[in-house]
Amino acid sequence: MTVSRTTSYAGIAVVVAVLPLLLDPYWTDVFVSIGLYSVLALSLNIILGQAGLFHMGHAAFYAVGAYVTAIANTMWGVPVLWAMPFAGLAAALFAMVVARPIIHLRGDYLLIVTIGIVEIVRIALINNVFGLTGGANGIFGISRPMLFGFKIAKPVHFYYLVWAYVACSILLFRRLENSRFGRALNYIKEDDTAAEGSGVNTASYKLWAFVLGAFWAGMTGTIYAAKMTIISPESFSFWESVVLFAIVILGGGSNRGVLLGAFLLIGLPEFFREFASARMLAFGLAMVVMMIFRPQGMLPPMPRFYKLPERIRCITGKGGDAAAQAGGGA
Amino acid sequence: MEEFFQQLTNGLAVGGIYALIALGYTMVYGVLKLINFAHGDLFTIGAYLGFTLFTAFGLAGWVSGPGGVLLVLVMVMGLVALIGFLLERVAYRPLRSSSRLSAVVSALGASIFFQNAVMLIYGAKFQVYPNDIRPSYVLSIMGIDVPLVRIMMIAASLGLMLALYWFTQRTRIGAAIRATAIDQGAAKLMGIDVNRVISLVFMIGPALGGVAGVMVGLYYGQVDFTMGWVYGLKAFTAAILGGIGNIPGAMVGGLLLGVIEALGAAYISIAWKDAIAFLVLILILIIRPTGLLGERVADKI
Amino acid sequence: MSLLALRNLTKTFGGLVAVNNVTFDVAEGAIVGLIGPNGAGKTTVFNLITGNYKPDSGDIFFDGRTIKGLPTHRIVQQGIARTFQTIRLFQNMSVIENALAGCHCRMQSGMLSAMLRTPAQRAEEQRALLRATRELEFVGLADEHANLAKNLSYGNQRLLEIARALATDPRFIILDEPAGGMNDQETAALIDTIRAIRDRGITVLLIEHDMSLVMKVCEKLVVLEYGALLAEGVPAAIKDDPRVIEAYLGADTDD
Amino acid sequence: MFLELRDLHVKYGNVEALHGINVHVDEGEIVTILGANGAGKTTTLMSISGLVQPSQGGVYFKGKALHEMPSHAVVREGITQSPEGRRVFGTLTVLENLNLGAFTSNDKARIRKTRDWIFELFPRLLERKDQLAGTLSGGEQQMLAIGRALMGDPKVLLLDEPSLGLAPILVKSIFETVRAINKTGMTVVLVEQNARAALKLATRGYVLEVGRVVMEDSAANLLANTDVQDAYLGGSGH
Repeated sequence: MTVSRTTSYAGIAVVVAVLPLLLDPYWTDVFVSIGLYSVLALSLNIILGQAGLFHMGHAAFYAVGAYVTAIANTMWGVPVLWAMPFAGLAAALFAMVVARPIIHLRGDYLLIVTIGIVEIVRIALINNVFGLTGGANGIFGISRPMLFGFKIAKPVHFYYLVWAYVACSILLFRRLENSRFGRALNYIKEDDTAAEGSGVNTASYKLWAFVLGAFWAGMTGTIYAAKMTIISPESFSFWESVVLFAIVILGGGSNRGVLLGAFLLIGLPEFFREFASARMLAFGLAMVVMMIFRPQGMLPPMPRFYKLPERIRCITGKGGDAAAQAGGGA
Repeated sequence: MEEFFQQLTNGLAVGGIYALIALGYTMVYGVLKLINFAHGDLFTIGAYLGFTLFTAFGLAGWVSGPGGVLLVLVMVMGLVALIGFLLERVAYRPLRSSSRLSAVVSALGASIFFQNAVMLIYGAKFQVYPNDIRPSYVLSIMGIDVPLVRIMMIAASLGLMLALYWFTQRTRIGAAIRATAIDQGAAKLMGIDVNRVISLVFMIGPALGGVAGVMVGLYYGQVDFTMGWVYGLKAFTAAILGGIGNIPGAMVGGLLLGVIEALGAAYISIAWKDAIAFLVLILILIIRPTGLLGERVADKI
Repeated sequence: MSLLALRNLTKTFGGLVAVNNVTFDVAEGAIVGLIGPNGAGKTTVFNLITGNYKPDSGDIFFDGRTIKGLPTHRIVQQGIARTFQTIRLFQNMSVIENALAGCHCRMQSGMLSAMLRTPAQRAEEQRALLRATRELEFVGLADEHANLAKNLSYGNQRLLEIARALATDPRFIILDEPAGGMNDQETAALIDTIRAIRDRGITVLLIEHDMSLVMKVCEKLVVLEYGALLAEGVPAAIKDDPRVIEAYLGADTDD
Repeated sequence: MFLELRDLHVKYGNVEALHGINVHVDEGEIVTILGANGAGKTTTLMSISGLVQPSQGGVYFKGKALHEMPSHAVVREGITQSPEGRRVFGTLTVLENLNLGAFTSNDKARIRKTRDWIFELFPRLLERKDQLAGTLSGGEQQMLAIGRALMGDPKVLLLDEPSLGLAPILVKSIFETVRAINKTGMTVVLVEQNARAALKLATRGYVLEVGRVVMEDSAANLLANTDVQDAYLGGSGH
């Protein structure tokens, strides 16, 4: 199982590395978008896929990161990539504040509230809150990022920046999944009450899922702002959230599923540009059909693999020994 | 005082629309425990069907005056009810025993499908309702001028709500709907065909939503393909406000939200008008998730 | 000395008194059975102890300290583990992951150490895995470790719930109808398991309808009826108590 | 054969709850089904009513295959149920609950007659006819659940644990009412934990254990059987 997972990642890595050699700038740009949506969907996947929390307001976190970057860069001259951790922190902080009171809400209620949050954020941005966000026109003139004295400006530069970021994210998220934290989120998704009854602080883990997802989305907002050099409230509409939601659900919740979902939802429509107006129609239909025939998504996560420690026979009835030995695990 | 009265009547008119749409959400939620995300788009479809009937076939000119409007309303009700019926059959019934998330995603997909279907058919530009079909009289009530169309809107939505209330409270089928919402299994034991009840609910709700769509066209004079989302979300807020699943609650919640929004826009800030509804939604869910008329029930473990 | 003490516990649900002024003690190292007809409020008592419900009045003491009002995961941390009447496993996760859920509250590593794969985090994972494996061996499910929980037989699902509860390293375990849906052989094996749990020094409180199991394994019985305490004592005394017989077999309608 | 369950298997997910049970009920009988929690009693009644589908075998009523019908058609065949936990419609009035019991009927005169008879059986319900069912006491809700099932004018009445959570005095009166109902010629299938009371009322009985019929006999024989007593109180009944 692990072999096939590793080889498939290696395959993806090789394809991703050589792809720009074959593509013109336009298509390179398309793949930059696919990469950005992949990271955003990966960060949403922690909340929606791993913890099973119906969150449809991810664009709000992404927006906070992008605006923090834009403001820091255009007003205070902070280099774009330096703003990245602050963008992440700002989004994480925002998530902590807004998610805490709503975290206990039942599935579909949470969904509606997160939609409400993303709408409020968009309206706030249009209304030029604190006089910083530039109203409906947004902020423009964000400078190009510099990395080790190298200016990142061409699509191919962004391509490698974004996909390196995707690779890092997948590596870290995979580790996270295969840990106490990742398991706890899955327990919550499977059965909230049983998780709490097994000693998992469900409220806290749900909040941390939100905070981590928001942190990553905020950092991704930095790269988005750098690539676009201009951002406006309409880039963070509710529909962005819907697209991200669909990438995770249709992909199936595994990291590879997210990559596939991002490719299909962001990349594929580019192949059918003449039917561009009908693509959302097909997209909506695909969601319905998918739920009827394959509700688990295209690539659902595979069960984790554990290498069990060497067996020691334990005879029921001589439990005293078992307790003594088992006590070491506490 | 005049300003207040204007905003109040305006709020009631808009609130009536919210209430009519909210009834669809709350009835579907009642029987299926599902948020029908596509409901807002059924409202849009109603508005556009009304537009088509008024313009393309010129029904308003053919049958003069209020009769034509009434005819269009009835036709829209029937057509949208049919779409609602098909929606449930295609997108929801196969998922009856699936997880909640599957049904929610399917509902979202249906919503995206409807919205884009409307856009492909009618174009992305807004459409203008013919001007001559809506009454332009202005009534003077205690020295304050109120457009007749506003009064008619309030009357129409109240009339429809009362009719629905009577239907659910006083008829055999209405009792079957309420019973199905409380306990589907027990309803089956009464010999109620639960599938038919669900189909019926998916016709009544959309029919009311469709009427609301035409009313918006008549009130504001124009309709656009994205309006279903904003109205849908607000109507859903109204349903939650009144306690989801609760029919009188949806009525009260809708009117209340309309008035809150109108007064908020007038006295606080018009720029934040759309945010008010969402803020109300979030606050009500945090403070009293069961809504104003809902009951608190302990979760069974 | 009593490990768990319930004092005048009352819980109502919208007018219906589910638990009415219940007081009893569970001594450390004992196996106590909580019995009574359906709807007598037994599971509600369990849910009050584990913090799933908040009592309207009364108090719950564990090892001398009140645990009333604590969130469930804190109560688990204090050493009270439970199983559920209607099986609540993580159905789409493997057997070993279900057992690992119990280890969670005895682990420390968080998000960052997982991303960095620190040596401490890896060592802790190994320890948890060992513990979880031991508990699966204890209930006899080690060979099923890679199976999904939903693919286990009914009886084995019940055992897995027990393993998960034991992995929390409890001092006190609450079993809600552990023999429900088990056949005779499985029930016989369960009796051994329950005794083995007690022999590990863990106090056991259980709800069970299978009276032969209750009579064999419990040292003390607490009988509830209509949410109130009906009787309390050793099994031999309880089974001859006319009030209990009446509650179970039903009153002689001809009387 | 009046009502017959033939080799009935029921599965919930991967778990089989009934492993092929055979039960038959003759017209005019009271048949009781006994067993511990989780033995499959409620599943048995639910599969008669069509709320759960058998994975194998079937339910036949006067030769018709009930398991091939939707649940509402089963009610039209004349089989109604007072389910476990009563499941009255809490936010509807007592009268509305009763009227829903007659949902399948259009015969207004018949409905009124049956309703008057039910008010005679349970005068408490008449007193409280405009009250919301959720505000009734447990015993009153049980009367309502039985009354509601009777409103369908059934040929077979299925009763699932009518004594659940009721005080002995109420149990007695409920069981007396069941006897009176049976005297009118109605067939009754009674699922009970209260074994002694159920067996005194019934003509025949079945004992279920983990999804299997382990005993089938006349009620009198079962009542005298020490195994039955053992199953209920761990061998206390002497």
